[in-house]
Amino acid sequence: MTGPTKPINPRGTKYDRVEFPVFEFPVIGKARYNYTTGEALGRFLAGLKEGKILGTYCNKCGRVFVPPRMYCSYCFREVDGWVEARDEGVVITAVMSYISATRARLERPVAVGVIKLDVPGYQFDDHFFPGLMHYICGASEDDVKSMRIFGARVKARWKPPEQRTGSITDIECFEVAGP
Amino acid sequence: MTSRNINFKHRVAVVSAGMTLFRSKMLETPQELAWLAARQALDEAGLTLKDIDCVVIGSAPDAFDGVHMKGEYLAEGAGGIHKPTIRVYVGGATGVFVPIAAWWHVASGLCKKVLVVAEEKMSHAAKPHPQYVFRYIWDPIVEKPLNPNLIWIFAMEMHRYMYKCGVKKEDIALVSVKNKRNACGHPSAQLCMPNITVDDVLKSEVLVWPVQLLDISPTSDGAVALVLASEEEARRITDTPVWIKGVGWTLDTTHWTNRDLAYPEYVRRAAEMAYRMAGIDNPRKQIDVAEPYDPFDYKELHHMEGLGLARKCEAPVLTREGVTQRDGDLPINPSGGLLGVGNPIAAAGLMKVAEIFWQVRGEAGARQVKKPVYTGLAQAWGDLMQAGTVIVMGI
Amino acid sequence: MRVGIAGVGWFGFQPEVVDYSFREMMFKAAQRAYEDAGGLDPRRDVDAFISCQEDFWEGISIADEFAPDPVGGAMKAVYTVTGDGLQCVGQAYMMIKSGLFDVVVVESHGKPSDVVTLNEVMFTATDPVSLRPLGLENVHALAALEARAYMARYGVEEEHLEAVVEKAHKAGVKNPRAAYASPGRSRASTPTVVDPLKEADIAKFVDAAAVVVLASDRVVRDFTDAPVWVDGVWWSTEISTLEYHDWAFPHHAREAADGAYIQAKIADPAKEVGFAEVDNRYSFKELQHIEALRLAPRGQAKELLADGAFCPGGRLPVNLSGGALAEGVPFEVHGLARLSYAVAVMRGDFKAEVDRRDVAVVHSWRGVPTTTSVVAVLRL
Amino acid sequence: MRRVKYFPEVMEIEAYVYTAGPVGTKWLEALKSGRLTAAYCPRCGRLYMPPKMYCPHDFQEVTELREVAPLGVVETYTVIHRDFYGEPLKEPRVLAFIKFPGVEGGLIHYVKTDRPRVGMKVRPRWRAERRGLVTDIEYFEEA
Repeated sequence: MTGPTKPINPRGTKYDRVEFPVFEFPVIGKARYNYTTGEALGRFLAGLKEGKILGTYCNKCGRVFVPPRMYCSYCFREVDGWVEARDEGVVITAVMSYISATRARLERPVAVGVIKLDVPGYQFDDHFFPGLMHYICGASEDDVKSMRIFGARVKARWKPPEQRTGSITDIECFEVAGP
Repeated sequence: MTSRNINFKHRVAVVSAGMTLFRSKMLETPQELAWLAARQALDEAGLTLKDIDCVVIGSAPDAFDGVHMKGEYLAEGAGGIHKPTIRVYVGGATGVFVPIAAWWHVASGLCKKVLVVAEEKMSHAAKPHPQYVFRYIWDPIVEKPLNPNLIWIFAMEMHRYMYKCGVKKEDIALVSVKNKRNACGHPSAQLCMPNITVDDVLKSEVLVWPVQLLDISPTSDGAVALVLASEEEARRITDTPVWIKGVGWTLDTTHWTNRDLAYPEYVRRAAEMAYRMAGIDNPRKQIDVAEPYDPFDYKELHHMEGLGLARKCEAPVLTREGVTQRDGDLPINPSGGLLGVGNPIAAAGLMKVAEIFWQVRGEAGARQVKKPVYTGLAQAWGDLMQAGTVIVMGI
Repeated sequence: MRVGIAGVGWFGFQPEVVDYSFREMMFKAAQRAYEDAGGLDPRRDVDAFISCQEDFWEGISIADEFAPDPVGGAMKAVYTVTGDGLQCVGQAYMMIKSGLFDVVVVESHGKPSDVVTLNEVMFTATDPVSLRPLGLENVHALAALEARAYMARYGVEEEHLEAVVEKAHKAGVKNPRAAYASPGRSRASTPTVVDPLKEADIAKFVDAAAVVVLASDRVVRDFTDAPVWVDGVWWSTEISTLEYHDWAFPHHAREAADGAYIQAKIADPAKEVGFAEVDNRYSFKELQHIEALRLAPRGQAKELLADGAFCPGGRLPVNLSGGALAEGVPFEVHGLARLSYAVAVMRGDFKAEVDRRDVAVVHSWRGVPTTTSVVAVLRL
Repeated sequence: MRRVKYFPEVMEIEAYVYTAGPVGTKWLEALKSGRLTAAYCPRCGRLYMPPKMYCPHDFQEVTELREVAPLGVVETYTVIHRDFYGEPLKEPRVLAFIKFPGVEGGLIHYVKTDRPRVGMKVRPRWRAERRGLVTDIEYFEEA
């Protein structure tokens, strides 16, 4: 093996603090959107306001979609209708977060995970299932670190109806059911 | 998939590569970072901009550089002046996808010499912190209101993988140690840590259990560029062209909360597409060196299994046995990977393609793997646990 | 090997599509395109899918995540190009010509009605050092700078812009998709916005989705017995820094057109082309793009248009659809809007007053502040 | 069936901090000291503005800035009467593309005049306290 290590003399000027003219461009108020929720998520959010978790189903492949959509991604056809999932299920995976969205440290860590929801009359394997990401409460740091949380049964803790706004946050968290 | 191992009218080769330093904050504008890399790739191939027919650009979220229609803004720095210039985009997997798109620019016979440039400048998103931009990659209606941090989704995948395969954090930390040490051989490396140990990783700040600070690659600014050429042009430019033997990519359904994260099925499908085109049926034996995507250490193991370089849950064992070291039987991420060299998203994937280019030509110097290299593979990953891009290159 | 269009589907083209999210609009457009392609099944018959969109239009970072499902591409080869829909057609053309793909689906969608701060979003595309600090209240001002430069250099007057606007709305009335076609309203009666451009000179925005199925000549007849051939598609970016570019003439459109004509072996476009669909999101742009595409000598599009050469029934009808002025600008779907209308005219789906429907040229421009155009040549 | 039709959201961070690169930073520093400069390409000898560390014509590296006389010519202009959403501006503003003799490219900037015309000679009106930005020139006025 001869010759110098490539890349030869990679360039670029590193800096640590801004001690030269830059242009600071405030963004607040400059990228605002008003998403059209459409049929699927429109009814999903309305259902949350009424304390219900709605999904859609496809008869051809038997899949149930939570969060719902108007098309089956696997058969490429319209879904056949709406179904109400129970507001409880099983933890597929969970983690313990010690930082916020801006990376600042949280005073108390918060558990977050993916919950596979029960749907009366349907069975799902771990390969495809109706599921939501959400906060998990009633689980200790050790429950998560020891992986005991995997497979635990959880049930949604809803905000009082008058505080619900038609958003995923109308559910406060999924609470680990008692032993 | 109807892709098949047919011989194509136009064989395509990589003939040169160039890249900038990878650092957390760089003074050069995104256009200038692209220019630094493109200029080096052209000089290495002994070409000027007039020799280039088409330009393919790769760059990930516009919200990092803070420029809408970033492809149009980068075009000039990437040499895309009075030329067909296009930007392709599959999230983090963009870096390996750019040469795939450039492949059909040449293989279609429409462009003889193509400049491939991937760039990312995350430091523009300074306030509050570049990582804050990842807040906007989630489903805006069902996930974003939960105020998520990006690391949540990686931690959930890592924990699920540890749960299904019984992998210990010590095994995963070995990857970070290997790559952050390997990076000391890379002139552009941002995080060369020659003496890092597993203990350091396990004692680093816990961000979102099981992910700790030293499990992750840094945010970076940087750019990488390649020149691709048709067979006829390639032989005129260099006597050791590196042929693109196989390309493949796959995107799974957007809804990651409906599927098992323990095994990256989309990486397997992408690899199968590339292997079928390259005529590879036993990757473990036929691939001499590989650069799977490692924004997090567990991801290297996860992707090795998706690529068929290890059986399910076997990657940690190979790592423990040193098989994946530079002098091992199957060197993995000899470049130092994203964990060590740095992670300017789109440019990080193209850095891996450039690494395979240099490894096959024996030009990796301090990073050159011990065993002879005839065929190498680079893979990138992206989106919501959903995009796999694979390129197979060789003599 | 030739590349044919096997099916086209679109959805929306309304100022605000209220009842469908962008994903549902994509699904509708895909359903229609696959039906048009003889009931093609995306889960079985398609090798790759391409989506044309931009993050800041969607309000989602890494918006390509949402591309696969609505078009039937889950767990398949799907990718995104951040560019005009016609650039996606260009990619599909290359992919099929490479021999690795036989059937490629191109999709694009845009929902401007979801964007609350559209001026600020468009303004974020400008150079952060030389232009962004100015804080323009109206990005159309950048187009107005081009308008005056063009009008000053080639002696174009306001009356010529009136003729373009009038032609667009008159033609648009016959286009079922043209939500903004309003022939009664005269340009002069609208207020000046960014001199010399009045309100009527600036196209409004529209929500839309469009899907096009392309296939190699080996398999296209499995899906349609009336393929429209894409014999040339080329695109060009002139420069990134607006201050360096020619304010008076779109060289990017000329370069894209020349590339496509060479591929399609068209020596004299003004004679060989039957009709054209070009970008007219600003009225003066239609004249510029007619000249850039060599359908009229430089500076003379205004006279030929006044003589009716480019009107429906004329020698070379341009924008039988009314173009963006009548249909609206659907973000990156614009190129596919022009292409889908041209295909409909060539196949006789839309009755149009045009003598020769066998050869059409389709052009798109990505709008301010870009200098990128795409041109495709279609043949029966 | 009831539906929540819209879901307001943003894609915003607090602020971007754009650097101008090695040559651009010198350009901004010159603006801060009230001087107009252009980049000089050693290979093709062109002067061009705004400056970058590469020449747009021959893709060569550029490091040197040269002072430019603060006297420009309006090549094209527009009078902005209404904002993007159709609201009339309190007072129309003239935006122009200003070229400088011997320099390729130029500046897009505001011009304070009630008789804008192509070919009009203009000079910069510098702000009292400057921060190293294009807007250190408050506007151009007739020379």
